[in-house]
Amino acid sequence: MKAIFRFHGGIHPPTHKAASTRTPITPAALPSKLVIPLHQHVGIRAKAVVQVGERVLKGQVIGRPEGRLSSTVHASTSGTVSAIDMQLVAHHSGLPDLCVTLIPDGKDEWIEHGGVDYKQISHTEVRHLLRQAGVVGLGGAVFPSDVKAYSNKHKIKTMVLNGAECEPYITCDDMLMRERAHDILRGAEVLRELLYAEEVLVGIEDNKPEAIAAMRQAVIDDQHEHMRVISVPTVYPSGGAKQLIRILTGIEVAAGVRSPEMGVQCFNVATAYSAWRAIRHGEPLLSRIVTVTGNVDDARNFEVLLGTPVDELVTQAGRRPDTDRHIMGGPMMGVQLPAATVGVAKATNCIIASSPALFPPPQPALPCIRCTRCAEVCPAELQPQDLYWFAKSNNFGKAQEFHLFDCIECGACAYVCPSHIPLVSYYRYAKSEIWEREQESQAAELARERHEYRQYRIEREKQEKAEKLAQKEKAAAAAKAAAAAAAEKARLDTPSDPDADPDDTMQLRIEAALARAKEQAATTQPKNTDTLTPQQQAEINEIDARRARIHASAHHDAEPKNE
Amino acid sequence: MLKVMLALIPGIALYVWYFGPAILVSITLASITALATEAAMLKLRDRPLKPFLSDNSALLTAWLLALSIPPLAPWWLVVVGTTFAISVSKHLYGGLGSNPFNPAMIGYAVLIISFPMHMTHWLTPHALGGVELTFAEQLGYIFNGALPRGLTLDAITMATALDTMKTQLHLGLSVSDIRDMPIYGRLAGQGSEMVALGFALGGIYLLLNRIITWHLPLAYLGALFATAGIFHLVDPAHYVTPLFHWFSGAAMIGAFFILTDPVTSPTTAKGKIIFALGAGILTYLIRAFGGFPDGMAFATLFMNICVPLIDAWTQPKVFGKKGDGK
Amino acid sequence: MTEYLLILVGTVFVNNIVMVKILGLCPFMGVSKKLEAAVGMGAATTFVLTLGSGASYLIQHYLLGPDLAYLTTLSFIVVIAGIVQFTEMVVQKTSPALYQVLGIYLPLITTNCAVLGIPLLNVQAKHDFMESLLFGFGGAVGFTLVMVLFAGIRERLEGADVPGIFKGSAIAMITAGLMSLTFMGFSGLVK
Amino acid sequence: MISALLVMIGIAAFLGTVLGFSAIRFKVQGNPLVDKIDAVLPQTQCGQCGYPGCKPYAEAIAKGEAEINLCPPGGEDGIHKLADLLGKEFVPFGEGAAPKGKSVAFIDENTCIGCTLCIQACPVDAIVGAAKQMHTIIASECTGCELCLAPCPVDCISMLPIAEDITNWKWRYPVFPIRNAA
Repeated sequence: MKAIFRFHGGIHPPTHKAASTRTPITPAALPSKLVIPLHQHVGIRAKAVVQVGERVLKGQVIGRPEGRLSSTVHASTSGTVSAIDMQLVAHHSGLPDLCVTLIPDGKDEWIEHGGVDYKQISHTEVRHLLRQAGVVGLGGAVFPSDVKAYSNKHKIKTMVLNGAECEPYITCDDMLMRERAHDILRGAEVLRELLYAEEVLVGIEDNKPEAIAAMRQAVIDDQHEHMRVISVPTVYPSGGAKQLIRILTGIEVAAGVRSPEMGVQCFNVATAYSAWRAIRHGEPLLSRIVTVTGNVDDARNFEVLLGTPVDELVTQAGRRPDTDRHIMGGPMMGVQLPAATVGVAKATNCIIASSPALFPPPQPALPCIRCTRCAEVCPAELQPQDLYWFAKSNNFGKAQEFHLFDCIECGACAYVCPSHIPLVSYYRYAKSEIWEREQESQAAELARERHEYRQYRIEREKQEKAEKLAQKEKAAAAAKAAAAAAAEKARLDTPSDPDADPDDTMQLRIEAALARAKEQAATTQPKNTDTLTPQQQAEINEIDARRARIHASAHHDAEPKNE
Repeated sequence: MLKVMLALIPGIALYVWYFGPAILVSITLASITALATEAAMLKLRDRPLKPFLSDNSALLTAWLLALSIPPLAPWWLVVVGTTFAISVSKHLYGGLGSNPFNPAMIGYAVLIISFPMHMTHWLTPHALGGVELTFAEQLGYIFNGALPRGLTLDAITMATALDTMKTQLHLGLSVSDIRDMPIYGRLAGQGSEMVALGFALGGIYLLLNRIITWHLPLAYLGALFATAGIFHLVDPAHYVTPLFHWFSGAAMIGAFFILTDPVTSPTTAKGKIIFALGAGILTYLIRAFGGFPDGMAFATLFMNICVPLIDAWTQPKVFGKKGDGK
Repeated sequence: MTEYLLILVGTVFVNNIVMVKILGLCPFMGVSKKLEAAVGMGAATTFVLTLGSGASYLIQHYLLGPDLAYLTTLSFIVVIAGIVQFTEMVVQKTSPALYQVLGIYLPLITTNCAVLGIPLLNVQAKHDFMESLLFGFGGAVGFTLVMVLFAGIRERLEGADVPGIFKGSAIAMITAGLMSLTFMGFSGLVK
Repeated sequence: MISALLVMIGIAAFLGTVLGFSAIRFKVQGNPLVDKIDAVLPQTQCGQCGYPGCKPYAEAIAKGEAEINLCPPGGEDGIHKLADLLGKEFVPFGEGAAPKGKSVAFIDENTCIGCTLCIQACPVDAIVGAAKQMHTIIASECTGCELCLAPCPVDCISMLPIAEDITNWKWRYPVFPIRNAA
């Protein structure tokens, strides 16, 4: 038996998981339209590669990754692109983001695709396949898997497969493990080989005995000798990657440190599953399992095409009429959706239909009396009461001193707070303020550099000019001296014209040159004006007229200011 | 807070049993004053009344303050102390949760410094069989300052066990001589030792209910015991036993009810222990060598001052930053 | 030995220069907004006070004597001003940040009544050299102690929901008052 | 009388020597504080403080010549930081110096005549263009200082406030429902 470690704190909220595990995973009906966000992953937003009005096939790339940390977005079914514009997405801000809207044609016609045997191709090619298939972490962080499945210079000993699923209500990973354990583990094996990891530890909370049994059976069936399925105690937030790593390996990965540096990497079970589908069957990530629960008659897990509007999905589970809003994710860390039209994205593991009865509005917050219940449950071992105190009073420096950025925003503190203080909101506020400040100071640093360089450049130019001038003067003086000498000589030789001063001649020459240049400027025409339509000619005339007008006023205005 | 007040009840009951019902008068008086002051301050600060009046924090302050001043104290003493505690040391700092000092102890400190005479006349326990006032006569004294039948105040009151010990030691008596005086019981002062026991019982109830943690009471009583023990071992004739210190004065109520105020005590486990150790040692030093009979209040206040620094310097290591990575 | 210890404890806690003698309030209120500044001010004052106590003892006993006793205050002021100047230069050289944080208060140590008060109290109490030095050092440590404690509280109070008109200096004064109240509890511990 | 004078002169002479010596021994070159102040300033180089750039303003503050509330782009936050750094009290902005929202300059390319005046005015070289060529602004490097507005002879530069989108959105201060609505 493997030793299990504990992390500090944690809470035991009611799980509400039974409702949605009674029925097997059902494919959701084809929706009337799909709203597919182009930014469904951590990193840079994918670039749209289709046009409005274009017909696309199922599995066709509609968003191409931009840069190293990005991922591919595909059409979830065949149909016509009806819009590429800003649509509401599942984000705390409630602000819109660029989405591709697709009207399905009902044919569900696949683009040509096929799987490969990963053992026959190089690791780089496997990673490329994952990137092309748009596989990202499906536990919620949506970090591109191809980037994660690369051990780089770190030696990875353990790969953790996260099936803990600790948030209340959510059962999508549970159902996936019960029904598709074999594919999950095959995917995990691929990821393990990519990482050269020695072992795979599958952590599943002990409130999912069926899933544990199914996974253990799959390990035996497929003879995965490096894998072990470990039942971990049910405590929120054991499904947090760092918490699960702690439970399974005893290693604590600090904030700001990435787990590969400590020899561990963590993947979600659903990620492993979709990795397998992508490699073995050539199916890009087009759909995912979503738990639809809460204020519905028939809570269950659906296999949902990405982009399916939440509204149409929840209706299929028998949404009750008093539903007033939807939460994406769990009740602890989920996002309240700005509208029910939002499309299901890769991060959407659960949709909770909410009603005032199910989630009553929060009680008014009372003052913090520093009872430290929050510190007792904090899995990051922080002092939430102090963080709150400093965040509340905008004392961000102190908040950072008290390790604000080690907070994982799990919400355990707010859950236990007897004064009902929305603690996490304060931490998020403080964090985003600090980030903004950091960006500002970086921008200021850049501006300072540029400004200093400019000063330096101006100084240098001035100096160069002065040097040149000095040289010229020297030369002129020498010339003058020479001329004077020559003149003297000439005067001595022949009587001369006293008006022929060399300086005056120079001045005259300059004036002549200027006049010539002016004439030239007035007569030269741009070369691309030979073949113009009358309309263009008219425009040009108009612009020229405006320029002339502006020029006049410009010279009038600018002259006194000009140096 | 309600549970904390519940936990005070055994102590109060024993108080009434040994010293008569006068204490109930000052508790009621303090409670009314506290609620009125709280309401007035909330109104002035434009805050809603209901959530704050119903959190019982003002009542708790009132009870603790009433229990630490003599029951026969004139009514205005109670009112002044409570008003000061609630208005200055609590609401000027922003109300519940923001006050750096324990309001009840501030009230006590203000009273003992401003009105030292009134603060030393404690009731004689029934068991000593002195002259006893009826409840009506007590009321008359509290509100009118009138004593019946030409009695003097000294005839019906006495100094506390701690105070007597200190004065007599100064007069050159040894501890054992003093302990033979009738006001002393088995452990400490006659009657008051039982009251302290009552508070300890309440404290244990709080511990069992996880309202308070063991750190503060244990470290405080431990430090008091240890300091008193060392002095007692060195010179038993001049330094009284540690148990005497435990069961006299405000040690018990302080350990379980005053130090444990979460707002004015540190939040980290290590910090709590440092805080309580400091308070324990200071309490003893003030009791044994200082100018005031009991040091609990001043020790608490002094440690209150240190809380922000203790908190800042005892931050526990956070997840993943414990050095060895395990 | 015990006597020296008592002097130290006495000056740090019982007769705390700020809380009980109510001297040196200007830097106490002015430089206690931030912990680092308070520590720096405390350190600078400790340096000045200890040096000042020693120097003033020497001057009092070997230079002035009973004949020139009327020059005591005058000469102490001159000496302290000199020492402060010296400290200022040292601090500016060694820690420019602290120098800036202390700002106007560094030269103001000159007029810190605690700094003049302690040498004068030394004369009054007829302390010998060692006692004078300890008295000065203890007084300065007491000063530093309350500065640091007070700065800690003030940093925390920044987050408190203090009523508008009491924000800032007002609540700081009240806090100082309550701290002073607390220090009265130590009275009688050491004569 | 004489002895009193002698004593005082003696003390003064001794102290004078010590101070004179330490003035040489502990001589401080330059002022490292300027860099610290400069680091707090937003580096817009806008000159709204009345000094020709952030560094000169930092020098003025370090010398004690300038108040700390003269930098509108730094916002109240900037004043707080300066106050903290210098151990001074917070001073609110003077009249008419309140900070505006953040913005970037934008050149209307139809009207631009290519006079290069704005290029010369830009303190951070965030405008590209050549004489008689249309100019444009590198938005990522524009500090929003508005120094290019005045020199433009055709008023083709406007300041566009930076709109909030999903990438620069930030969490708001949580509403604390404890206060009575005034």
